Amino acid sequence: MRTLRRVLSPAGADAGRSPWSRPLAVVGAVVIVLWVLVALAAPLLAPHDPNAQDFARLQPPGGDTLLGTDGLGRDVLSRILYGTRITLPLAVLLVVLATTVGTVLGAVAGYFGRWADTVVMRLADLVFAFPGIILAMAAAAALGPGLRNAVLALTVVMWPSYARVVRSMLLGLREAEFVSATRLLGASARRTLVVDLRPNVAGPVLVLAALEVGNAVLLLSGLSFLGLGAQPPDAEWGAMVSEGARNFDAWWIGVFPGLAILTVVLAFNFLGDTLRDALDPRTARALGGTP
Amino acid sequence: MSAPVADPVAAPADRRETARRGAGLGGFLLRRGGAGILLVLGITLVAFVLTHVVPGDPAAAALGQRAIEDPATVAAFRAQYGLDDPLWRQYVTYLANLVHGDLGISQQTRRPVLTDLGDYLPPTIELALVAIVISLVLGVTLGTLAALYRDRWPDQLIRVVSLAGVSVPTFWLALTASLIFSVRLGWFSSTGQLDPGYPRSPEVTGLLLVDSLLDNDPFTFQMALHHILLPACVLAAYTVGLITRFTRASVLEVLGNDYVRAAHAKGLPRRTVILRHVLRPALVPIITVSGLAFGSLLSGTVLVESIFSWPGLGQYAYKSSLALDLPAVMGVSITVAVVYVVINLVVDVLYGVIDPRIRLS
Amino acid sequence: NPAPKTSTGSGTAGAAASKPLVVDTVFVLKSADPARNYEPTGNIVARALYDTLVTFKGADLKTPVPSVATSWKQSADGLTWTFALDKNAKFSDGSDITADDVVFSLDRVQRVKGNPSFLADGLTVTATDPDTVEVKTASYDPALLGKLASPSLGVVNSKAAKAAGASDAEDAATADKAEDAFAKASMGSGPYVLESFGLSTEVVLKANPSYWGATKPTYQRVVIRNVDAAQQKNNVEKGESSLALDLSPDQVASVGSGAVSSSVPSQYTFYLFTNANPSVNTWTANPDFQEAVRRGIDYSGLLELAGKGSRRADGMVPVQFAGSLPEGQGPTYDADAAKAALAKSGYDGTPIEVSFPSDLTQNGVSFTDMSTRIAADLNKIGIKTELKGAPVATVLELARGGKQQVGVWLWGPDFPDSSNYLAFGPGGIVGGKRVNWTAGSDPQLETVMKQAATEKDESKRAALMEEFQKGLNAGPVMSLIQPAQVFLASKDLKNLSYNLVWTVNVAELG
Amino acid sequence: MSTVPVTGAASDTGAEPLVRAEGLRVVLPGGLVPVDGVDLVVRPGEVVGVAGESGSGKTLTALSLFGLLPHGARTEGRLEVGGRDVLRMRDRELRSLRGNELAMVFQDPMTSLHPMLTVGRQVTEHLRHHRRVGRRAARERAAELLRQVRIPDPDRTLDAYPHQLSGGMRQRAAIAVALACSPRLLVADEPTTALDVTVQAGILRLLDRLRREEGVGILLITHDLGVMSALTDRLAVMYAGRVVETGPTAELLAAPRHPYTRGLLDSLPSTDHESESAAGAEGAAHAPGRRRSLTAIPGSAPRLGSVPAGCPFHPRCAHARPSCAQDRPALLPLSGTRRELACPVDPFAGAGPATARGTAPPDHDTERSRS
Amino acid sequence: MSLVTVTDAEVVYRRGRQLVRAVAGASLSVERGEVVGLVGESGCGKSTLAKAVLGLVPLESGSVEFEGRPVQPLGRGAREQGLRGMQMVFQDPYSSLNPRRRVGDQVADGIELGAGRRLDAAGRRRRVGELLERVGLPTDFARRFPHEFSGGQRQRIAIARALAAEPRLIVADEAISALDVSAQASIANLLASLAADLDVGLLFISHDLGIVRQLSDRIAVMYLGKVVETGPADTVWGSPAHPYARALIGAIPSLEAGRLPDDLPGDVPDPAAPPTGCRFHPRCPRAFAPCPTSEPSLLAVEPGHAAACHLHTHADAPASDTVVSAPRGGA
Ligand SMILES: Nc1ncnc2c1ncn2[C@@H]1O[C@H](COP(=O)(O)OP(=O)(O)OP(=O)(O)O)[C@@H](O)[C@H]1O
Ligand SMILES: Nc1ncnc2c1ncn2[C@@H]1O[C@H](COP(=O)(O)OP(=O)(O)OP(=O)(O)O)[C@@H](O)[C@H]1O
Ligand SMILES: [Mg+2]
Ligand SMILES: [Mg+2]
Ligand code: NI
Repeated sequence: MRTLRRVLSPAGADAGRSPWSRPLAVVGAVVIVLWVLVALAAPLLAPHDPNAQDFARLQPPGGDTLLGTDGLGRDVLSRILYGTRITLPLAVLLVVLATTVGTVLGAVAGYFGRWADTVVMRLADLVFAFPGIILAMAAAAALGPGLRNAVLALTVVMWPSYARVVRSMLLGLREAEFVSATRLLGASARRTLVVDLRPNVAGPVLVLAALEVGNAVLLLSGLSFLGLGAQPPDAEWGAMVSEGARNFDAWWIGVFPGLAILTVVLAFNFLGDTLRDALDPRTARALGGTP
Repeated sequence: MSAPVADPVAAPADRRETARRGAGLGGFLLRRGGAGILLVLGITLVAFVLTHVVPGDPAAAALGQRAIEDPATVAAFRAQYGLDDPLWRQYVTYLANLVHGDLGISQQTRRPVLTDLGDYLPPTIELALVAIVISLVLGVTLGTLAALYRDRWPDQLIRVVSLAGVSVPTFWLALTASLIFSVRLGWFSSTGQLDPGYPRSPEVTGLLLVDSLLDNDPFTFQMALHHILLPACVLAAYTVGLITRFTRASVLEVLGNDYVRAAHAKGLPRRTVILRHVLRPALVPIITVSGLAFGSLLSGTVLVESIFSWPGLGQYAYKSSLALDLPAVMGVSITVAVVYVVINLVVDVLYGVIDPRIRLS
Repeated sequence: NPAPKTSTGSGTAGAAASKPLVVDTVFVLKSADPARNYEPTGNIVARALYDTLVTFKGADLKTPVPSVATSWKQSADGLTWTFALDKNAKFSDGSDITADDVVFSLDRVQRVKGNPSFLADGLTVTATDPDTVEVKTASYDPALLGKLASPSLGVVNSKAAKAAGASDAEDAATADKAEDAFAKASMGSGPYVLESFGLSTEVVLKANPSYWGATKPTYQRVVIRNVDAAQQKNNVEKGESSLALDLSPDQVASVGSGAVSSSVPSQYTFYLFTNANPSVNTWTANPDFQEAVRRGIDYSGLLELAGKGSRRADGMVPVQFAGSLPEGQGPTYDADAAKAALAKSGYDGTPIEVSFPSDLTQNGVSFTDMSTRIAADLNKIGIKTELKGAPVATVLELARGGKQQVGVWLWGPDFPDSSNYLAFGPGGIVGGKRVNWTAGSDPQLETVMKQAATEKDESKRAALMEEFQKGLNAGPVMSLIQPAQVFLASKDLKNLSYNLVWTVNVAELG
Repeated sequence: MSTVPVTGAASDTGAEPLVRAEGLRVVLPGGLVPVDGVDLVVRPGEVVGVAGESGSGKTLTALSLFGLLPHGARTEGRLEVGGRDVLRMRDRELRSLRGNELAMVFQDPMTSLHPMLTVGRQVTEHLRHHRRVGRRAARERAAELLRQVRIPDPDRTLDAYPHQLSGGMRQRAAIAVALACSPRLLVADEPTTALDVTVQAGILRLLDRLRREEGVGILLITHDLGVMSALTDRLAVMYAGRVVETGPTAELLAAPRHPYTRGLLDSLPSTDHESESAAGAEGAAHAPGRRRSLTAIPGSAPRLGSVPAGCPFHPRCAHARPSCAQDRPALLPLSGTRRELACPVDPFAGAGPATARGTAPPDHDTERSRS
Repeated sequence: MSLVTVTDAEVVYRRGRQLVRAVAGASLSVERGEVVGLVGESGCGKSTLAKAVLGLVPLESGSVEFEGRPVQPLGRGAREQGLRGMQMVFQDPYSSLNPRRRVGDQVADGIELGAGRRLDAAGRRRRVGELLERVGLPTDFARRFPHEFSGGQRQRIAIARALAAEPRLIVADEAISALDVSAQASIANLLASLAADLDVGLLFISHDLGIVRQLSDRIAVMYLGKVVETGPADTVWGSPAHPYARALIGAIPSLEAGRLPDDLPGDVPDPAAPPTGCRFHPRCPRAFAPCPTSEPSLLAVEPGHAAACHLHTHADAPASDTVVSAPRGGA
């Protein structure tokens, strides 16, 4: 937390209020912590085995199964609780992968410019212009279906946004006078990038990445909803919604996992939005004030 | 799937840079066209390679369980689609045909892909357009309000609403909305574009809402609206949130400018200042996100269309990619790329309209 | 105030009498051209637009009834059939149906090399006079009449079709350009004519005003529209649609007062196979292991999944066909026996891959659910599984290459005859290619298969088919269940019956 | 707070003041007070200067006249414009005042003109709003205004966008905008800081003409004492949100009494040609060590929020006494002058001019302001 | 041999299809221990010339030599050791320090990279402390981040970093113009005293002629990419030879009350389309026949004082006694 605060505060120090003074950020953080606890303690919390097909099928909520049972007679609540163990780590993994790839490529493009920039940015354009579903589909088919491969596929879809952010940051930083100063002192381009610019980029990228976890959850569960992600019998939330979408009478199968997704993503966005406010110098400057 | 949205704040500067570098409209369009063609080439290549490295067989999906076991039928199929040629030749053939506007024949529908696209694209475009209009109207209004009431309760409320918008899984919203508004309340229809068997208006643009108006047929228009509203609202949830947030940030930033202070110092009414002096420059980043958002709306349709039985590109893309229907997949990819290029062009042109500094001479 | 379009007699404000029949289904539709159509939705459409030589009434598939042909007879060797055409039969444009039209239609199906081409494979069709057609088969085909009843073999107005670019020449596969024309206007003699054809939206039919048949259709207009399965129930309950075809038994567990549901076993058989090739997987090729699987699956649990109206498939042949195994004769669930067999096989706990088409749901039963339940059953007796779902196109390719360790699939009859299912025997297109149950690995069973293929006596043939299935039930192919075809119809819909080939005959509905 | 006659009370013109501020305070949302008790009077045809370092509260003082303070900021004290109390005005009233009787020129013409509206539009929009003149009449007036501020080719400039003009032209256009409704008071916040000296000279001449020919009262804010001496009649020097010294410009600059003012003057390079010409005439080039150093005020200006108690300048003041750290000095009139000083120590009482400064020129500014 | 010699340097930027000759053939030299002031209006190419001296922008033509060796443009790799003797102090004290690194580390960069001294942690700390003290800051500032400092303090830190490289030349581009008046004085003093004490050449760039004149030994006046006059500070101030220099001096508001500065009509033309002949002629009050057509070159008016103006070379130049007399005569 200390480092996070440091990362957030220096440059625009006087602008942003501490994000922790905002109720939304606190709500977000609390919800995230709760979900992480759920993930850790799922075996303790879950009333039943998430994969045991022990109950009568399609039981409405109430009774022994608090949120009802699904089409195979599994306890929806237990599956939602266990679902955290699939969704959260994979979303984090996805963000880590996408951030790493995007940051490296974006840094190269932004700092070296010229053909490196052209190549990376054209690639990014390609991905932006490419229907993500086809990419994911192909990856699912080529690598075999499964969430792990969905993560790889989505990495391909997600890296360009980071690359663009990092690139545009570096485009600005590259021209910054402190870079010229160290270059004049004799720093090589690599040293400049690694020693001088890394801390400048790392903070915002870390924060951005933190906020993107929510988006990653949405993308992953979207793929699973389409049947291109989670494999049975894994209790993945998107896949559960997809099952719920088959039968409106058994609304509980889909509605509750969807709510789980919503709360997780919302929590990340609550937190993220506040962090972004504290971070983004543009917004920060705007916070400076006018009538 | 809502495609991740790039950093729209960074974009305008880039664009300004590109626009400035351009010498005149002709050169600009030429460069854009060139880049667009390159992009489409890249897309076709990627789509081509992807659909080929996938270990499936399009014939397996296109032919029936019995036909697939009939060597003659399979051979005819493979010959028809040139599947036995070496890969590079298939690609070259494809490109050669592409130059003549021939996108090949879909293996699934057995119709020219171009015909398919002509059928499937308009409903999706229509859906996305209605959604983007909803998003812009709501998003810009809410975002501006939030900025003007910064840190007071309307701002907090709008913030929560807009964050909810970007957080809600579209596919779940589609399900829930349909469950509530269509099944339980019966307010909206969630099946297709029109009531069953109702004849479509004569096709002019392919967009029902427009065509029915052109046909001077308000009844059809009303019916089409009744059908499109629910899916469009579901689709718009994400973009409303997105645009609200960007509008707020953008308006706040503009509000911090001296020229806004100057406008107030001139004693202009508050409304005039906001509408004329604040919103116009604030629109530049909003246009960028809207452009990107339109793209993500198009891919969002993959998740929404089937639930609403909407006969659009999303379903077509989904089905063809599952079926490894190469010509269709390529066609969809190219279409999306072209839409992307066109959106970028429109966004650039809009920049020029809004900002005289970028305006092309 | 604008008035709705009235010319078409539709819209929201139509009188009850002129209200169209609206059928909700998830489209599996590729073509309006009967010679190229082979999909369920297309069959509904083609059945209404194109009369065939013979047909079936209602749900019955055992007794062909006259249609364009008033009578037929079989030559002594069983290879030649002669059909006498109905002199009254007329196309919707008023012209007579002649033998040439029939010849053209059947030749065309054979030569355009579309999905249904195999139905006409090996047929030699000749017109002996304007009202008589002779059909020769290369080998004895007990299923011929059933095949001829397939809507794909509907009689097409050859003049109109040729004018639209149709061809029955040898090179029809490339020369025939009429597919689009069929989507614009039908060229048949059926009770309905095509009003509009939307490949992914809706197909609208209107009554053929000059229909030659005895009973005119009740509904003046029929709309068959593409609707997501989940929404179909709501549409029927609200009265927006008259009939829904893709509901699961779960969905109709309770229905609103305006609708009635019915369910019968469908034409489909879910089955599972274990790969018989030891180089693909030593365990799945092991007969003891196969036995363990066979006895380890709790079939009643699968039936519970498939819901009311579904049926245990004791053998591969569906209950509707002569030669299906009588109830209770299939393998039964016995966990102890399964465990014993597994122990005997020496299975070492290596996870076995269970492949299935993840994007497929038939009659409301998803392969994902089905496979998950099977995997759970197998886990219970000690077989470790790894579920491998993938889209059909991908997973089918693996299956056809014989690379799946365990596959969960379904089979629908291509024509209404049990001979269809010989494909599952050793060396058959399924048994051989997918299961790697090669020809020669079970000579006794193969003899039975040969006899069944050529036996002309129906009851003997049925007996042979039963014997064949008993043999199958000892091998690597395991039939699981027949899911239920559920209909949800508005209360006032009458004469609804389920036909395996075309699901419903809209012209019969009243 | 000062209870004695307010700044400029000693001014001998009898005209009704355009602006009168007494004990003006600006309180920011966090409770910080960037402007802490400012007294000001501006009369028609008079140029009053406010000088001070960055962050001393000059801009906020100016903005408070317009009621345009930052979000959440509050104004206290008394503030009258044209005899009416601004602090008690409704938004509508305030807006009818702004741009009409009261106009502002901002520091940076790059940012204070709207980049997306034509110059013509910006000159005419408030004219049309306040005066309800027609489009054509407004345009004619605009062209006339541009001519008045010496913009060549006014007709073309009206249709130009700000980015098509040079910096000097832009500031002239901004002044034209301010003049559109013939305001009686012009507030110019560092109008030349962003401009080159050669361009600055032109703008200063323009302002001077306005005051003389149109009788416009000008509140000129700048940190450049050279600009002050060129243009202003009276001057207030601010430090950390407070006025520390006021008086007629010439007098004040010639013999500054507050240690801060004096330090400020000393830190400026000499621009006085004659006093240096002897040294220059020696003419030996390339003689290292010949350079003169400037005299800087030690330390740096306090940040808002950490303004020292007592006299805010005392930590940097060579003449500070222990009492300076405790008692906040009031702005008191200096007897026998028209000046006020907020320094009880008054170390330069009776002292001569600041170092390197010539003798105070004769008091000819009143003469000029009456011409 | 001069410390740094710029000969006919030309720098061209590309702006779309337009070529902007930001520096259009400028010559300049700086000796060790000498302070050379470079003045001129905004956009005249001062910064560009400074960058050209340091090799931050490539030259189109001409040459720059530092201690006799040609200055290579700064490319991808590390700067050669010999050229690290040139350091720069930038205009904006906010962007010239890395906001995310400790001040001490940034100064240490100068020791390690610039001067090439490999010190252990303690030695480095000591050296950083020395440097900070040298620029008038307490040693313990090393552990803080830049945002904790005022503009003047930051500028001192930047100077300390430059000093750490043990430079022979410091280029200060508007190093004081972003500061408060009182801070300006102290930073200017610091730079000048460092130049004298450490025998470092200082190229001091500013648009404020008053300060430049006070600090510099020599002044170079630039107009639209060219050096139009150079000479000893007081000579240029006292008797400017170029009408532009004269106008520039005349435009400075003096503290003499009530005196309005002289107005120089017109703006600096766009360097992409400079006027023909003498670049100043459209604004020059004394332009005559040859000015619009022929470009004057920088020629000595008297020893050590050169100007690029036809007035000094043409016999038929309109005579004026004001050329060498006090500039304010016309006010
Ligand atoms: N919107 C704001 N929110 C918070 N503090 C502000 C705001 N605007 C100004 N301040 C603070 O108020 C103080 C006075 O600011 P002001 O702009 O009046 O100074 P100034 O004398 O005009 O300085 P400069 O010469 O830099 O323009 C400064 O410390 C500044 O940081
Ligand atoms: N990177 C660049 N690309 C194109 N043109 C440039 C670039 N940098 C500077 N210029 C142009 O070159 C000219 C000289 O710029 P330079 O920054 O050297 O001027 P300057 O004298 O330092 O001005 P200032 O006093 O405003 O800093 C200007 O017209 C400027 O617009
Ligand atoms: Mg200010
Ligand atoms: Mg510069
Ligand atoms: Ni998505």
